[in-house]
Amino acid sequence: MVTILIILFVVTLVYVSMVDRLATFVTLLGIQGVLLFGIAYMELRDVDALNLSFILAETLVFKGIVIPWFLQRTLRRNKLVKEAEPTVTHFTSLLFVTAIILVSFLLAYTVHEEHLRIGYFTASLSALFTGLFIIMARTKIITHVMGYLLLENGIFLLSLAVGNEMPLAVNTAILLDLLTSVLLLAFLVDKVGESFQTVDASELNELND
Amino acid sequence: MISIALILLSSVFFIGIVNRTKSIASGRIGPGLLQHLKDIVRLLKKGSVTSTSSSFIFQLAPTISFVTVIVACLFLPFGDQPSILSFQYDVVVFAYLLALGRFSMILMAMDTASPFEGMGANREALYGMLVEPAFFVLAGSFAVLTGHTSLNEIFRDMHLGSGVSYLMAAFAVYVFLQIAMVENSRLPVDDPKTHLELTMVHEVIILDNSGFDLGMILATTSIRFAMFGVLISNFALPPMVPLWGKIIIAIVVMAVFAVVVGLLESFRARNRMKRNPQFIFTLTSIAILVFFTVLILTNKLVL
Amino acid sequence: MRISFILATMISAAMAALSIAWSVPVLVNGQAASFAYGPLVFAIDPLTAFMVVLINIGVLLGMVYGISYLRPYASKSFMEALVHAVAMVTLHGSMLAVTMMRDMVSLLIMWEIMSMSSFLLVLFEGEKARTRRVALSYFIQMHIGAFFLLLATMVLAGQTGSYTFEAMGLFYAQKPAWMLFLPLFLGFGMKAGFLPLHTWLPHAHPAAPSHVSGVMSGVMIKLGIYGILRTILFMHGDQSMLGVAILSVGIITGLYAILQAIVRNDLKRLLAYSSVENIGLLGISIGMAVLGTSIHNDVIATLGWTAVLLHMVHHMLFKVVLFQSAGNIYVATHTRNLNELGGLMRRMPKTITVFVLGALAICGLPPLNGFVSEFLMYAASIEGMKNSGAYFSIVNFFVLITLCLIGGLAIIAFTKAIGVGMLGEPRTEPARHATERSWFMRLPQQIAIGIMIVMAIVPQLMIASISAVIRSFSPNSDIVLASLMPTMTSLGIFNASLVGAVVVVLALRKIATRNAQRREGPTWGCGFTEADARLQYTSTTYADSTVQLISPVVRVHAHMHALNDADVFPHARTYTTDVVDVIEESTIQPPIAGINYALRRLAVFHTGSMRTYILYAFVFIIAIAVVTIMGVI
Amino acid sequence: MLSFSNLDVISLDAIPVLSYGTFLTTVLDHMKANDARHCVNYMGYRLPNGDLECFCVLADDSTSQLFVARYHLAASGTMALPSLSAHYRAFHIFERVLWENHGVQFTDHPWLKPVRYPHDAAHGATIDSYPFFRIEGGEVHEVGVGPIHAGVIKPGHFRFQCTGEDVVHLEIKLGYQHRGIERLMVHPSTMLQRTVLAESIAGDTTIGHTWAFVNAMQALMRGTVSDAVEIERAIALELERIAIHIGDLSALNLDVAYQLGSAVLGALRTPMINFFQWWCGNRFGKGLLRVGQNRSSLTPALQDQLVETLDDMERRYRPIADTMFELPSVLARFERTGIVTTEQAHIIGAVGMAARSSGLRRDVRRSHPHGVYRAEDVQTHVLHSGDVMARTYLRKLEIDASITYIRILLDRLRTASRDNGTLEDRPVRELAPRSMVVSMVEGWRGELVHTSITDEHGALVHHSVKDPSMHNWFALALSLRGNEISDFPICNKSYDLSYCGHDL
Repeated sequence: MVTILIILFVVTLVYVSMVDRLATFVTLLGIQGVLLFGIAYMELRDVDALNLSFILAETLVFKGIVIPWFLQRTLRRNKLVKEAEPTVTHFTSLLFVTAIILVSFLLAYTVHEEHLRIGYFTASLSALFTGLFIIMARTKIITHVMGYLLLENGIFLLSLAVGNEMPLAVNTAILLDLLTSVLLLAFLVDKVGESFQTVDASELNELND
Repeated sequence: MISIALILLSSVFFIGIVNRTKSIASGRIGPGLLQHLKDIVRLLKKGSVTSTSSSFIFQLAPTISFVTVIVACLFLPFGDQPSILSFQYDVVVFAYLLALGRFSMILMAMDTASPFEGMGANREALYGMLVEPAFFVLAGSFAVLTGHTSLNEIFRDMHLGSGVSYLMAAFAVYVFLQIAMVENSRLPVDDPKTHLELTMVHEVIILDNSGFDLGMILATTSIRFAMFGVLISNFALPPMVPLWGKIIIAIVVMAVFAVVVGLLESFRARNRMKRNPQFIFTLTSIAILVFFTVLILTNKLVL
Repeated sequence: MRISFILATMISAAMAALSIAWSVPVLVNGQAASFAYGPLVFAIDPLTAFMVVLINIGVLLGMVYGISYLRPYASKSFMEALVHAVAMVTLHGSMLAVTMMRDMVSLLIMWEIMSMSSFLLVLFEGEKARTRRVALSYFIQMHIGAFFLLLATMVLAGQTGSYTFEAMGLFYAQKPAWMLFLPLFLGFGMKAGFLPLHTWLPHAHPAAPSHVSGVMSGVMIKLGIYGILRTILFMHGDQSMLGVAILSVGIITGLYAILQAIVRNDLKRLLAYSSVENIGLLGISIGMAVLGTSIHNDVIATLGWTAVLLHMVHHMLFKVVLFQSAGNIYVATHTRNLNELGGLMRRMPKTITVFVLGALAICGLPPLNGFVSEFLMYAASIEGMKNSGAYFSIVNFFVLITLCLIGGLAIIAFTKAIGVGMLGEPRTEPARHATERSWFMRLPQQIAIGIMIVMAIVPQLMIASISAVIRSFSPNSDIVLASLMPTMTSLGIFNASLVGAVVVVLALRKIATRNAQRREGPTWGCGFTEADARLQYTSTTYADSTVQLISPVVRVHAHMHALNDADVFPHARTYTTDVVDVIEESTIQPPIAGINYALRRLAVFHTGSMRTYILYAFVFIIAIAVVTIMGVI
Repeated sequence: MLSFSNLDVISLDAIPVLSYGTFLTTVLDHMKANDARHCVNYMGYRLPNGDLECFCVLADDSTSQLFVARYHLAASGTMALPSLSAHYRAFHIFERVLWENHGVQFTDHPWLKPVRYPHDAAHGATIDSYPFFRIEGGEVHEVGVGPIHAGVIKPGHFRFQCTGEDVVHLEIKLGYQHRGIERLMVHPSTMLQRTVLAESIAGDTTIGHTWAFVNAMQALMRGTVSDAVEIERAIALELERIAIHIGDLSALNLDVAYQLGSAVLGALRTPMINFFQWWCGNRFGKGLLRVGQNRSSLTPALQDQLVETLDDMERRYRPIADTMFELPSVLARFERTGIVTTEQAHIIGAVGMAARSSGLRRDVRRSHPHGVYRAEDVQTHVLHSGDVMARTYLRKLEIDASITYIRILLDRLRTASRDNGTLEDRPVRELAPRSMVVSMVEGWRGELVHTSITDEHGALVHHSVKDPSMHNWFALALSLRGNEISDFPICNKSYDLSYCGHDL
């Protein structure tokens, strides 16, 4: 079952590489959050109730609901519809992400550490690299934030990959960090939104209201 | 034996069901289920016009394309019922037959000296090249999964058990479904309905064909569609069900397949042409995940 | 003047008869034979015998073609013709000799003769400056290859004290294999055309006359593969990493070369890149075979070696066909630019039909022989995925993807060559006035096609006849081959019956349409009556959508003054493109630029005055004297 | 240049006859003065003595002014003149028509090619032998579409210069539907015949063209119609706008293969045009508008029916419009496809919705209002991205605006007077002699300009028709540059230009 969720998680990465509508990207992030919730729930059932509920809150509530909702709202408010022409074509992105998945897998396979579980490790590395790639290849700040969110999802999986050894505190700190940055960004974009949007895009977005 | 009979039978209705679904979805009654067959029969009787620019390739290609699909069908088993033709590694033969059909159709299109058909040929060649890895990765994965290399044995020994294997089957069905859509030039890669020369892939290749050849090409398309239907329905055939049960399952699966195609085509727009390569290559990416899943299933890989 | 070439053909035929007579028994019973001529030892083992057959068929087909291909060159002087004829025979002889040598030194000598004679052949149209430049570049690059071989010889002799091939076995047993294999691979790979050593190929093939390019591409580059095979023959132990390395080089070579072929507008250059692609396929197969041997999987190894050997023969055959057909087209139209051709199928149908068959084969499509060897490669990779651990499973998975990508890309390349260059309407006057060539110019291709058809229908016999060679690589191959034979028989029957099915359906179609009316009319042009040949895809535009996907790997520079917003009514524009071989640009160009720069600097000394030269001589002598006195030398 | 406004009747004698040199500098000076100025008509006709009399009408959108200047070319004099197009590209089409019809050689015209007649007609060449712009080098291929298209569209030939899937340049060759409308207009005929002819200029702009023609005639007759008639005409025009826009939205959906949108919107077009059937007996509004009257008035029963039709239409239209403009696969096709920049639109003098979607505010209803539009309660939308999305979305906005406006007009119609027109009792009168009138109406496609000139006996000597397509075809050509050739159908449909309106 966990395997299925991990594979589905990797599938979302493939689709992340080819979306050109930011809203779809956010939806994919939400799906990832839910998947991570599933994975975490299956893995950590034996952990004490407090920890468990904390992790669940982190995945399902924050990753799955709050952050996507917040991002959607930011998009809608600022009439951000589409990724501006990315620096690399979507086809190249797709090739890259496919390669990233393969390379992560080979890497995971070669490392072959006692505590490392290949599935998690592959998925987390893929998410990490894909996040980095998205940050490098795309131009908009909001997409960068989404790249960071991918990265964070990767780190979360990595913490699962090394068993329960990574202290939850680290993860939580990263999440808080990101949450702050998302909030900051939303604030920022809200403020400067009008100045870099064309009039016509704002009119186009009447349809979103 | 059963598979080829099923293919021929369902190919008669397949396009009909798709079109019917589409027309119902848009609030019309639509053409009868057998309209496509009637069209083909009418075309087969008609006279033909050939281009003065063209050579014998133009005359030969529809026949080659037809034969390749028919022969490819002969390799398809039906559950544990063996196919007519079978030898080791015939998955390769299966794919290369389709490639041969594509090759001949591309040359046929280029033979007419028409820019439209050149356009179609160019797109067909590119998409064909991109779709093939997905098929081979799936075929290779199944070979790994079952330890066999002929379609016959693969489907005979493919037993789905665990949750992961269902996931793999779901992915595989998805990829095959999309391959079928690409190979048969349906949405979102191609749109068989709007007859605009500049936007089509498959339809534009056959712009200059008429009469018997055109009828044969249309027949080829529906048979190829039904062939993928049988291929997909093979995933849904449990080994313990008796033969008649399997046939019923297969017919239901194919009807659902046709309805799904019709519904998919009703509620979305087609891709921008430049988005197609990336869309098609996604299939390979998904197929790669199928391969990994298979590695897990065969315990070559321990998570 | 053709007399000299006809004579040469006769000599070659005699040589072929003799060598085949020696080789066939070796192939049949697997017993090596040898004979000495003075200090030279000619040895024939199964691999050599196999190569002898391959070389002889290829060269003879080329020479027969050359007799009529050379007809338009009657203006050449007797001396030039004689040199050409002698070089041809020498090339033939030296290639045969290369396969028969059993030590590195004599192999190097023969190798050098082979390179020199092929250099002279490339130089045939030496009155063209471009040809001279290409020939010179070929000459230099071949010697870089020879240098690596020399290096390998030194390594071998330095470590084992012997130049013989048996010493290689000794070396491999004691030292890491790559130390010897790397220089050998570089040397032989230069000839074969592995990336990034392929750069001479796409230039030399188009520059050489067509009968020579057929021989060079079909036969001579296989000598590079032979060298690598010969080296591997002495390997043992776990060489799986080496296998993966060869395989990777093969993957990169195949993919890169076929992408280059797609964007080329010069028909012969397209074919040259396709040769490199096939070398890539051979590399992949060799890699898989080495891998299979190393992990003691006889199925993979046997499939791999069978694929390598069969594909060598297959490629020789269809490359000869394709180059000679391209030669016929060149003779008929005097251009190789696909953008200037078109409409040839209606003007020279027999030549073009042969080309289409050749293309079908080289794309690996059924029912021709190319499919048989590609089938084996696929089989090997599927077996590799199936019967090995996760790591090699993934390696073979890459092979599988590469094979089908190469297959698909080859279809693009050759549908482009045929569709743009030969079908449709002629684009220029020369193409419009092209006429069919004589039967004698088509004969060698038809013979080759005949052999190809036989090979496609009875692949099991072909494999049986080279089983001795396969056995020399993989000792347990007989068991595998025995189980493979039914499949190959089925494949042959399948190939034959596919053709049969097409014939049957065609007959049915004929019967069904016997009463139907058939008319001819212009191609549908939307009712526009002034259609012209510009309304067809060109070679450049046919490749464009592929190029856009792979633009970082293959760069096509378009030259056109762009249309800007204000250019509502544009003035006349010209659009041209040129393609850059990225690898050639980054590996070959910088050193050449460096040498050029150095030479320009040296030109300072080149004053043209006799007195300065005497001064140089004087300085030189003094310098020598000083150095000697100082005891440096 | 003489300043006047839409539907003003001006005496020909009030327009000074300039020498060509003065004319050229005057027109250029006027164009330079204000960015909102563009040429609405520039035409010529032969005087009885064989001289060529040419008029150029400029419009200033910011001040609602029109300007006119004229010059004479003696039949015996030189026909080689410097062109206005060399300075302002938008004049190209008018000068090409002058060149084609009257043999005026514009020496520095950048694009002197036939508009309606076969190239080199004198030598018996076919209409297909057109000197297309071509890109040399043998590596670009051409695609020729038309005159017979896939699907039933009107005839025109499109020649693409392509590198693979990308279009470098598109050239459009029309003229297959040349019927000689302008000649038939002055051909001795009754007013009714002329009105029917005006109805047939472009089938999808029946109301627009007829209104423009009828307005011109009414002005020349120095008569007015009642408020109710004016309001009814405005309702008809807005209904036409809604019907065609909805039909185009449906067609756009069809071209991107979005079946649901295409089917639903296609079905919605029918009630709109069917209302015309109820109203006047013809689904396209033929036979509704006549000089001085409307042949059938919008009775209270019809008004109720119209309200009902609109309500029903809106109820079904809103959801599908929302779905369509939110469906990613549809938006992906529309956005950033076929962009025409504001600069380009300005250069070629785009008008109507083609201009409004590229950031130019050009709407005759606001800039040169006539009749009910003087009340200024119709809303004009301007979008800036210039892509297919803008043109599609503009259609939606205009449908909304028109629905609102029709409701306003219906309210006003209930109280409007039906007998304050001066033409009610005597619909056909003599036309004012030696006069000229420019009648501009904002059809759904853009400004329709009918220019009528009478002689000293009050007989029509020239009636010039300018359909917005005259300018906007070039916008289509430009929108394809650098785009994929497979996007041509949606670019084409996003403009939905008139073939017969151009070919006349």
